[in-house]
This record gives sequence, C-alpha cells and structure tokens, in this order.
Amino acid sequence: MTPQLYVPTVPARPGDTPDFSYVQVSAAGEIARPSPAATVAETASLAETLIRVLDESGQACGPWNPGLDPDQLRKGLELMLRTRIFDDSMQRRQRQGKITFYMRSYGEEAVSVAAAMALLADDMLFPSYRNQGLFLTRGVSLVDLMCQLLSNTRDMCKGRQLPVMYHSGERKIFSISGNLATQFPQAVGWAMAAAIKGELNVAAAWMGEGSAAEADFHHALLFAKVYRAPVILNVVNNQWAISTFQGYAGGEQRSFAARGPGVGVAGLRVDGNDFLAVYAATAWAAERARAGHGATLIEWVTYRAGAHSTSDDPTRYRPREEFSQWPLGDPVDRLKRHLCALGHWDEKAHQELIHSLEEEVAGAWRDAIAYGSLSEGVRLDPHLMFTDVYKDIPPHLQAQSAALAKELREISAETGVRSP
Amino acid sequence: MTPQLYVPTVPARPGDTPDFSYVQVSAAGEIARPSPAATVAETASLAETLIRVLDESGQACGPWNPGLDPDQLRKGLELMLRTRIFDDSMQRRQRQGKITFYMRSYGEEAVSVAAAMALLADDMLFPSYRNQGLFLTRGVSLVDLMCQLLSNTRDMCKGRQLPVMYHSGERKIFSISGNLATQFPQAVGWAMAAAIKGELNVAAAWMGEGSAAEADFHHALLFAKVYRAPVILNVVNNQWAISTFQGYAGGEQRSFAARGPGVGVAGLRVDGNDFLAVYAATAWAAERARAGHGATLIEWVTYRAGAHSTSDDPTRYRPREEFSQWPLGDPVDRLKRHLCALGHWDEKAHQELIHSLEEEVAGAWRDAIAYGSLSEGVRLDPHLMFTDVYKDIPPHLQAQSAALAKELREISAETGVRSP
Amino acid sequence: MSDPATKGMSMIQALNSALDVMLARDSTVVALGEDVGYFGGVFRVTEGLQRKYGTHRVLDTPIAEGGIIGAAIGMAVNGLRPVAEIQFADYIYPAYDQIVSELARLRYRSGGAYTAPVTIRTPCGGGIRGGQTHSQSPEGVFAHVSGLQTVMPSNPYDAKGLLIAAIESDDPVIFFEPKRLYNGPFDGDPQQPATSWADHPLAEVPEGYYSVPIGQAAIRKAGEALTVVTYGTMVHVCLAAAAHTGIDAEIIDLRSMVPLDMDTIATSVEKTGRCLIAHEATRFAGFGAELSASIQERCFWSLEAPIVRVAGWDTPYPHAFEWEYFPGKVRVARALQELAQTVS
Amino acid sequence: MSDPATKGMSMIQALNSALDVMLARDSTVVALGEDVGYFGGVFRVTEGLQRKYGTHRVLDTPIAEGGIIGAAIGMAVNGLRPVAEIQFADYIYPAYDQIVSELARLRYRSGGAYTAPVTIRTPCGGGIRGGQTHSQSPEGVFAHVSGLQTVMPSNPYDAKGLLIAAIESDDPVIFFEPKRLYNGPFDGDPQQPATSWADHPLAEVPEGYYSVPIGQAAIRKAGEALTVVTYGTMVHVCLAAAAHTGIDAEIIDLRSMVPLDMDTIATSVEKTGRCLIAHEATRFAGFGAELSASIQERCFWSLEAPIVRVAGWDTPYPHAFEWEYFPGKVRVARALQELAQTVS
Ligand SMILES: Cc1ncc(C[n+]2csc(CCOP(=O)(O)OP(=O)(O)O)c2C)c(N)n1
Ligand SMILES: Cc1ncc(C[n+]2csc(CCOP(=O)(O)OP(=O)(O)O)c2C)c(N)n1
Ligand SMILES: [Mg+2]
Ligand SMILES: [Mg+2]
Repeated sequence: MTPQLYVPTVPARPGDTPDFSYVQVSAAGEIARPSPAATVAETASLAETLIRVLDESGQACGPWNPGLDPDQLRKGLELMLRTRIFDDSMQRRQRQGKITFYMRSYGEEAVSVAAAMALLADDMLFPSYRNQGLFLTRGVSLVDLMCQLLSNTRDMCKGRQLPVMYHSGERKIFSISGNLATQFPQAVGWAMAAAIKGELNVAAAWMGEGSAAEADFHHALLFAKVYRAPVILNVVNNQWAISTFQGYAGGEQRSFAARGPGVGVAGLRVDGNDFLAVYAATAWAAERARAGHGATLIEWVTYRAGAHSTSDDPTRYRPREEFSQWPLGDPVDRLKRHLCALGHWDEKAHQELIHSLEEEVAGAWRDAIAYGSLSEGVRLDPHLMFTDVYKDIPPHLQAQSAALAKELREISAETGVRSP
Repeated sequence: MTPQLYVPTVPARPGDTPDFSYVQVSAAGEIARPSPAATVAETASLAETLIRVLDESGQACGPWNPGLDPDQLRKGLELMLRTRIFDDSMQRRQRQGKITFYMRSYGEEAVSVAAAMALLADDMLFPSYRNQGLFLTRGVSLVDLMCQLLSNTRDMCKGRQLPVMYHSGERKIFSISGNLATQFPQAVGWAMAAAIKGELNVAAAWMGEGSAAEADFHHALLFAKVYRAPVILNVVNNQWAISTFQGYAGGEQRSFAARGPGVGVAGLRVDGNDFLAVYAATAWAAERARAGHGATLIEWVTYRAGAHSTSDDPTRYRPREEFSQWPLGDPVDRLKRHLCALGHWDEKAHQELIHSLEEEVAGAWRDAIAYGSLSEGVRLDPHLMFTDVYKDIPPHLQAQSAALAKELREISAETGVRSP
Repeated sequence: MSDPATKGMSMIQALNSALDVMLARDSTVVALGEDVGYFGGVFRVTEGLQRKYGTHRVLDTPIAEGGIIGAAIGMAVNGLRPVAEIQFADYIYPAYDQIVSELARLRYRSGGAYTAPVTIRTPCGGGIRGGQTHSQSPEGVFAHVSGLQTVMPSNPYDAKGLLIAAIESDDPVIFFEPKRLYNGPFDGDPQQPATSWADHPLAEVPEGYYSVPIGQAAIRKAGEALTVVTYGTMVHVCLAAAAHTGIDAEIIDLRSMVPLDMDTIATSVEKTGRCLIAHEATRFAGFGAELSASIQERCFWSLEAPIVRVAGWDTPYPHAFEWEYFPGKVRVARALQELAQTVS
Repeated sequence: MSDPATKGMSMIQALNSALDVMLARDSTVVALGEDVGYFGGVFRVTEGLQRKYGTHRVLDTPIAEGGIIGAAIGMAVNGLRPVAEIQFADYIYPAYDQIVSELARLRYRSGGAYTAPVTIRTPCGGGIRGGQTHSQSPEGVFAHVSGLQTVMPSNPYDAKGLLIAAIESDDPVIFFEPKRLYNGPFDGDPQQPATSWADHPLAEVPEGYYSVPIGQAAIRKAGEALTVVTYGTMVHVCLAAAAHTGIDAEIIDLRSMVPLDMDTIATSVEKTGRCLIAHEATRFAGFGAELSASIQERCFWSLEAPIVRVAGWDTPYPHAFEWEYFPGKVRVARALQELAQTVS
C-alpha cells in the first residue's frame, strides 16, 4: 500500500443530499445520571453517548429530566424566541446597512438560554460571539445590546469592538474577544480565584467546536484538571466552523466531550437542541463544581442553522437544506411541543408571544437608534479612542489625542465634514 | 463546605519516605496485544494499564515479547551502557569546568535506545534534550557529540547551541530546541509530508511529561488525529519536571497515554525501564503508522534518576533515595538480568564491557578536546555568528560582522587577548 | 524567465495566480490554512486551487495557528514548501512561538543542517471596518526577529511576484497582504467611492511565472522636495496626499521590511534632505522607528529637518473611529506640508 | 509610606522581599509559575514564600506559559493580583497571544468594565552562558503593544520598588529581570571576577514597603559631553565604559520602557547634543529604534552628531560567542569615543 495523506470526510457539499448518519443519537431518557460527586471514571461513558430528555413526541423522559415548572418552561421558550427574533431583526438591520456586521445564534438558542437559567446570578460567564442568549437571559437590555451593535453614544464598548462583542460587568458576563478560545483558560483562572478566595461561585465558558483546536482549550482543560477548578467548559458543536466541517476539528468518530476524560475532567455529550437536557446537564456540572469535585467539559451537539456571520455565504460549502434534515430538530419547536403536550401552551399563545417580541425588538431599536449610529445622528467622541488603553492616559497618548483634535478641527474648518 | 483551591499531592519531599504507591504496575506479560491495525476504541484500555515484558526474575513474558535475538539484546545493553557511561563522564567534565552545562538521561536509557533500534534508519526522530540514546543508537560518533558539548571547532552547531542540543542531518535526527515541546507538531508535519509524498517513513518525537502541558502537545495530537499522520508521539513520564512532580502536569489519577484516546489517537502506557517492552511498543506503533492506521501516543513510565541538569540540585525537592525505591527498577540492570538468565551474558562480560566503554569514552574525549573548547585551544571563528541566520548573509549582517572584526582587532592590539 | 502574456488582476487574483503557478511548477509546494481548501479562503485567495491540485496539496486545517505553523515547519523539513495562511494577521500570535523560536532559528541552531522554507501569508491592516481584531499590522514584532524576512506588497504585480519569490526563498517569509488593497487601491479617503484595480498599471500582471526580488524597494514617484518611505496601503495614501498638496515628494514603496533596501532610501534622503515615514501600525516602537533610526544614522548630515513618522495612534484599532485612527490622506498631507516647510 | 530599616540585598533578595511584602500586605496578591512554589523558582526569587503563605497563594503550575497567563488574567478579573513568573524571557512567546490580544486589551475592549492587573516577571538577558534560548531580551516586542507597561530594573533598590509598583498598578506590567544582575552588578568584562551586590549603594534596600514609580527614569551619572540612554545590565556596562574612557557622559537608566520618560531624556540630550543608546537586545527594530526616533523628533535641532545605537548583533545569542555578541565595555567605550569626537 502506498501511503497517502488522510483527510477527513465531509458528508455533504452543495448539491449533495444532507447526510447526518455520522451523528450518534441516543433515545431520550436512555442515559443514566450519576451523582455529580462521581469520579471521572464513573462518568466516562457520558462523554460517548448523547444525553437527551425530550423525545420526538415532546415528552420529557428519564433521569436527566430537570422537572422544571411551567413558568420556567415558558420563560425558557420566551427567552429563546426573544433571542431568535432579536437575531433576525439585527441581521436585517445589517443588510440595510445600519450596522456593519452581525452573527446569529439561530438553531443554538437552547445552549445559551437553558444554561444561563440553570446557573446562579453570581456565576461568571465567559461567552463566545454566539451566546447572545446568555445576555438576554441575564437580563441585559435589548437597547444596550443594540447600542453596542451600533457603536453609538451608549455603546458599552465605547465604539471599540466589532458588533456582537458585548460584555456586562453588572451581570457578570465577560467581554467577548475576537480571538477564538482565549476566554477558556481565563474562565479557569477565574474559577481558581473563586476557590482561593473561598467563594462558591462557578465560572462557565463557551466556544465552538472549531475553536477547541486552539491551545487555549488544552490549557483550560489541563489547568481545570490539575486544580479541580469549579468551572464548566462548554464546547458548542454546531458542526461547522465557517466553511470547515467538524471532522477537521477532530470530531470524526470521536466526541469532543471525550477530551475531558482523556485529561481527567468529567465529560458530557448532550443534545444541545433539547432545552431540558441543556438545563439538566448544566445544573449537574454546576453542582459538581460547587461541591468541589471539579470541572466538567460539556459538548453540546447542535447545528449552526444560519450563516457563520453576515460576511458568510454557507451555500458555497454545504447543502442549503441541511438544517431541515438535522436529526436533533429545532430547540424552539421542541420546547414548544413539550409545553403544548403538557397543556401549558398553544399555537395562539405562541403567535402572540412572537408578535409581542417583535414589537419589543422594534421598540428597542427605536430607542437604541436615538443614541446614534456609525452613519447617522450623534456620534461617540473620537477621543474615547485614547481612554482605557491604560487606566490613566499617559503623556504620549495625550499628545496623540491633541493631534487628532487639531486634525479634526482643520478638516471640519475646510470641508464642513466632521470626520476625515 | 467552604471551597478551597485543590493542589496536587506530592507523595514525598526531602525527609519523607519515598512513596510510589501511586504508580499502577501491571504484571509482566499480563496485557493483551491487539493488532496494530486495531481501531482506537479497541486499543483504549492499553492507555490505562502498563505494558511490561520483563518480570522480576528476568524472564520475558507475554504477547508483547518482541523475541529479539541475543545479538540484538547485547547490542541494546551495550548502547544503554554506552549512553550511561558517556553521560557520567560528561557530567564530570562539566564539574571540572570543561563544558558549561550538561543533562544526563540516567535511568531512562531504554526509552531512547530500544526505540531507535525498533525504528528504521530512514524514520525521522525529533528528540528532546534527554534522548542522547537516540544519537548513540543511530551511530552518531561520541566525538561529534562531545565537540558539540565543547562548542569547539568541530561543533555541528557552530557554537550556537547550549550543550546537548545536538542534531544529525545525516542520521535523520532533528535539531533539539531549548523550547520545550515545539518539536511535537513539527514531527506531525514531517509525517504528513511523508504521506503527501507517498513515502513510507514515520516520524517519532519525544518530550517529557511536564512538557505535555504545552500547547504544542495538543496541536500535535490533534493534527495527528485529523490527518492520521504516521507519527509516534512519545511522552517520557520520568515523574519530575525540574522540581515539579508529575501530578502538576496532570498525571494525578490519570495516565498521560489516555490523552491519546481522548482525542482519537491510540494510546499506550508502557514500562519505560523494560527494554523489551519499549522495543515492542515502538515496533507496534511504527507498524500501525506505516500501514496507514495513524498515530500512537506512548507514555513511557520511568524515573529521572539524576538531577534535571548540572544546574539543578534535586535533594532540595525530593527524597534522595527515591530511585532505589522506584518500582520499575533500572533498565540496564533489568536487561542484564534477562541476558544472564538466558545464559547470553555474565558479570565478567559486563565488567569488561563497562571497562572498554570507559576507555572508548575517554579516548573520544581526547580526540574531541583536540578541536578546542570554550576555554582552551583553538576556537571557532566568531564570524560564524553571522552565517546561517539567513541562507546568504544580508548587507546589515555583513556590516555587523565587519564591525566585530574591527572590535576584535582593536582588542587584541591593545590587550593581546583574543576576545573582549 | 517571465511569461509575456498579461492580464488585469486584482490583488486577490494575483495572489491566487502566484499560488496556481507555483503549485503547478513545483510538486513540493502545498497550501494550508483555515478555510483555504474547499472554500478557497475567507478572502478567496485560494479559490479553485483544491479542486485543481487535490486535497493533499491544498489543505483545510484545524483552527490552531500554532499547530498550522508547527506542522508547516515539519513539512518543510521533509522537503515541502508550505504556504500557510493565517486568516487575519491579528490571529498570528498563537503561532508566535513557533515562528520566533523555531522557524526563524532552525537553520542557525542546526548549523545549516535543517532549514524550513515556509511562507506565511496573512491579511493585515484596516480600512474594512474590522475593528480591533481584524485590522492589525504586526510587521514590527516580526521585523525585530533575526532569521525572518518580512514582505508587504502594495499592488497586484508585486503581490504575485513577491509571493513567488517568497515561496522560492530558502528562508522563511512573513508575507503581509494589506486586505484593504485586495480589491482595489485605496487613497485613504473613506468618503470617496471604492475603486477597483481595473486600469491600474500595476494590475497588469503576467499570467505565468515571474518574480519580484525580496529586499528591493520601488520608487513609486520620483521627487526632489522630500522622501516618503512607506509600504502597503499607505503607499496609495501617500501618493494621494502628495498629489493633493502638490509637494514634489519622492515616494518609496519598501515592499520588503527585512531585508531592508537602505541604499534606495539613503540615496533619496541624501538628495531631498527630508523624510517622512508612514505606516498603519501603531507608532510606538513600530517599524517606522527602525526606519527613522537607520535613516538618521546614515543620512544625518544631509537632514534639513527632523524625520517625521505618521502612523496609527498607540491604541487598538477601534471599530467606530476607524477613520480617525487610520493615518489617512489628510493626516499625511498635513505632515508633508509641515515637513516641506520646516526651515533649518 | 516607606519603612526606614534597610538591609544589603542582592537583586534576588530584593525581588523576594517585594513579593514577601506584597503577599503580606494584600491578600489578593498571588504568585504562580513553573517551579515557583515548593522549590522557590529556578533563580530562587520565590524562595520560602510558599512555606510562608501556603499553596493557595504561591502556586506551582503546569509547564504552559499560555495557560499560566490565561489563568492569571482570569484570576485578576476575579479580584486577585497575580504575579506570574515566566521562567526565562525566551519562553514567554507561547503566552504572547494571551498577553497581546487579551491582557493588553481587556480594559479597552470592555470600555473599562473588566481589567486584569497582572504582573509578569521574567528573567532576561545574557551573560550567563545560556545560549540562544536563555539569553534573550524581548522587550521590543512588548513595548510596541499598546496597553502594556514594560519595566526593567538595574539594581536591587529599583527591583523591589518597581516590582511593588507593578503589583499595585491597575494596568498590566511586563517586568524584565536582567538575570546577569541577580547576584551582582556586571560591567560587561567577562575577564574580571564576578562582583556581588555587597556595598553597592543601590543594594541598600528598605526591608518594608516602598515603591519606585513606573515611568520615571533615573540619572545614574550626570555629565555634559553626551547622553547615554540605557537600561538593565547595560547601565553598568555604560557606567564602566564611561569611566574607562573618561568621557563626561550623562547616563540615564530608563527603568521603564513604557511609559517612557521622554522629558528626562530630552532635557539631557538638549543639554549634551549627543546621544548613545545601548541595549542588549538585537538592534534591528529593537527598542533602541524607538528611542532614537523619538529623540531625533524632539531634539533634532540640538543634535550635534547622529544618535548612535549599541546593541546585540542581529543574530540569535550564540553560546560560544557570548562575549563577541554581548555589547560589552569595549564596544560601548569605542562608540562613546567616536560619538564624543564627531565634529558637526
Ligand atoms: C485565533 C483566531 N483564529 C481565527 C479566527 C477567525 N475565525 C472567526 S470565527 C471562526 C470559526 C469558529 O468556528 P467555531 O469555533 O466552530 O464556532 P462557531 O462559529 O461555529 O460558533 C474563525 C476561524 C479568530 N477569530 N481567531
Ligand atoms: C517553553 C519552555 N518553558 C520552560 C522551559 C524551562 N524548562 C526546561 S526543562 C523544564 C522541565 C521539563 O520537564 P519534562 O518535560 O518533564 O522533561 P524532563 O526534564 O523530565 O525530561 C523546564 C520547565 C523551557 N525550556 N521551555
Ligand atoms: Mg462551530
Ligand atoms: Mg519529566
């Protein structure tokens, strides 16, 4: 046999029929739930199967059923819908040229919303750019998020970050980095500090499956193992990293969750489109961490239903109809079916909710846009460029700020235009 | 319970009784040997146990016995002894101030010697600084190694590298880096290139267990998995990384080998002081790689019997008598006992071999020192400093070389001393 | 050695053509990086190449810049000539150790026994509203590292010729691609409509093989009043600023930072007696500092005014203030006027 | 705020004392790094601190510089003040991304909502026969990065005072420790026997708390003939070279590269009209380039001769040619003489 380089298989490209035969799906309720105090060895099999609670008919099954009450379920549904409607609306605003860039979490809403609901308000969250549901669940206002997207005068980032790179100091959500994966060891360090200080809060961090190739993923897992840090490390396996299929991230015939036990950290592989499973697995990992048993790596199996970002066109690299064939369905539909099956929800309520959320988002946009945007209305003071580089503005930046002021004065004197 | 930071346990510090109860030892011959074509899942248990061939009485047992003939066994013993005697001699030379720095592989000789014997001459080796046995087994001359240690006029590194940072272009041994772990992804890339070119050679790389915390370890494992690269990734777990116990590298209650299956690469945990086990496991991994079944991560369980380097004093951080209590013994003694038990060796032959190796090393030193050293005799031309930065010397380095020449001329004119 | 047939190309097309030519000519050339294979790269520089040369010559990789460069080094040691793409220069830092400690030093530390002719392509610079993590120009932190060559073309012709030279070079090259120039020249005035490369003389590119030597600057405009030393996007901004002010500037496009063509620079500065250095990267300890220091060392007695640097401010590249940050036509023009007027 | 009791200390003892004082004063201070805990660090800077403050305040870590800094950032975000040791500055590059993309930018990108007051200590420089991977001075590739402070003391007094200031700073600090000075001053002449800090005036160090402000240079020797701008080990080399030549040099010890004390430098250069810059790092695009560029921008009209840089050659730091590489007393002395004699 002549050797040749092996390259991972991509099940379907544009023009092919979607093929999800590679996704190993367990039956809802099938997987046992060990104690959160179990050893890593006792939990090892959980990294290989798929924890699921909601079955096809909308019933909640098995030991992982978190037993949420109808109010919590409705709240979850509402938050997922709010996230989706916000996403869709902001994507339209981007297409209209109102904001420069946008990234939706379409199809992955449960991963963020259920997790944030299962954690405590003082637990610290380290999101990726596709976790807007964390912000909405923690109650960060739509207007605040929109002002960031607009880089306007109320932008929490003072105009410095690309849209979607939010944070919330007040709600304990860390600043999103454009650099993939960097938040992972930081979350572990945060958790180590909590343990050093004797505080009971846990940290949770999220990244995409593609990002798990980065060094920071490894550092995080290893430090979490060595110091048994109270942290939850979430890998959102939405099958794609821009155009790159998850096989190229190491997902071929191997779960991402298995990397946890490989290093000595508990690993769970969970249906990320199953609101109840996300809630239950997060709660399990949080309980484990809070009790001093250490970290959990959770792989959320889901699908990136939309484009990577507004700069991307997924029809160039995958079949258009993949999402419709995705074996784990749509998280909103599945929770809705469950609530309806329980008799706590119906189509009419659903449509009313959608309508009122659309109104809410539209209203928030009107409020946000009043604070200006990059192209219209009031603008942030450009001298904010020079603050927060350091706590105090050092002399060389003061001089540069003055030089810019002169430049802007001259330009507006000459041209009447406020900026070069 | 108030949370507090967990830190790994170190079984014994100076003054304590050595405690190796944490080392999981299997009986020789106990572990099954699957086909090298087996799936990762079929080999997963091999990462958790300890592959051993030589038992306490010096018998070779079980399916991993490589069945070497007496000549090969004697060759292995001789190469390990040559390595040890070379190491001891060079350490003395360092103490005498003849060389600036040295690192011995005392107690770990089998890991290098048996591996190099099991591989083919065209397989490419990427060593760490504690693999001198690879060089000796591949037939790099003692004089060449010594000239590197002396940074003298025949130094293969042209005076640029710290002692022990050898390479051999001719014998296909890569340049040793002072930066830990960097050779690991390089070995994977080398192996990928072999596959791209359709060549049958495999690559093998070595690092210490402490180094496995570095990003490069993770990158190597992941790229090896994704492209099924024909590479053997060796982690030499000698229990210590300078003063840091292997628990801090993640070795507590978890093998290093298990990180292989965690990512989807075969993992073996092997008695690194068992010459036959090292040979057999390396041969297994090479066969696997050569047949296109991909990479193997091998953890060699051994003990760093000496100091980290000549700059180190291990009595500050571990009990002096640890090595005598080490459950896997001494690789030289164990192979000697095996050969004696087979009737192919005796104490007299052993002493004669030691004597002749000491002579050989002493003779090589006399030859090497004739090429000068840092403190005496002829010296390398300092202008070699400016070559090999680029293939051709660019103008700014030509100018700097000329400036140095002027400086050195002025110094020697003034002081009669050849260097500043 | 050059093929006479030419074609109008954008910088993206020229880079693609360079890769195409080299993949065809030399079976040891491979291209790898995030999204470079099936998709053809997020900027489409590798478009169509995997289809043409196969999955073993044009590789999609995991998202691990350190792993990409580590593997590329190993491939190069085994006789290949890898061209690795780092998706944005802002994301090159995870590979910094492999580049600085390994790629740059391998030939040296092994006394020439081992070498790694790796080319690292990476889009740099701002002007596309990329915010602080899609706009950086980190050439300075590579130029300081002995053993590396650093290159940044300003037009399609040079982009193709320099990329071919980089791939053929036996020393490693960090090849910066000013992404704002991918689809057209840019004079630094965001109020003007975007222009394309069509009809630009330096966009008329030979279809076949040719190379532009690394280490040679180009004089884009001869002049007597002062010398402008610049590279990348700023070449176009400086040309526009000179035209705008009417100052008779001599404009030097470095093309390579390392090796640096000091002879061309010094000849010009000795003639004009005045020098302005312009780059997009932050000013403090940026590559402009080396230019300024070297020029005053060599041309001190010819200087009639202090050497001036125009650069990005010493802050990250902010999304909302992109044009206040960018050293645009107005800032350069003002500096040119002041420099021309300085009386010694 | 300072404690009057003083004691003769080596630089190692002074650094140890700084950590001791801060661990005692501020329960949020933690120290971490490879071998820093039980063992007390390979250079013994953290000796005894784990025994005194426990395994939760002084942590041994895995060998993963990127992980150490990543974790330290997270700790700092959670209210601690981590002091991370990178065992050799040559091994800081695996952490470069966490430092450049995260530590330096967190305050900025979050609009001040999140900050990470991390201090990174790391031994730098040559002169101990460490070869190419235990001798580097990479301050240049940090000085270019907005958001970081970079510091390098030249004596025990400053080492302690600056380290305390660094730990107290709300901005991150890269704290370079010239390892050749750990146990004694070094004038650059390897033929002379090694000296200890005993009896050196700047080795008389307060036992308690005090700080030396970051961003203020010190004039080590006043003079009229020319100005020497330097830092770290080279301060001692330059003092010796000046004494050797008898040239009346004013010698400025920067202590901090960022923020840079340009006022002290400019005042001196305007007085002397001549300037020599000395550092151990490689010359090309090193920090000396920024110094030269800034000085000529500000003091051009006062300069009577070109600004001169004396630095490491643009090669790795070779084991065998350490003293031919090191910019020692002879090289500096020669440059001083030439500079003093240049006629304008
Ligand atoms: C260090 C770094 N490398 C590359 C990129 C460019 N990039 C942005 S998103 C992305 C894909 C990430 O995929 P994944 O982690 O799966 O997350 P998803 O987008 O699917 O949520 C890439 C390569 C980056 N932002 N940072
Ligand atoms: C990137 C990097 N970090 C730190 C060091 C310093 N260092 C040299 S050897 C060593 C310990 C390595 O231990 P291990 O990997 O277990 O190998 P061993 O010495 O036991 O063979 C350390 C920390 C280094 N050389 N490179
Ligand atoms: Mg993804
Ligand atoms: Mg070890």
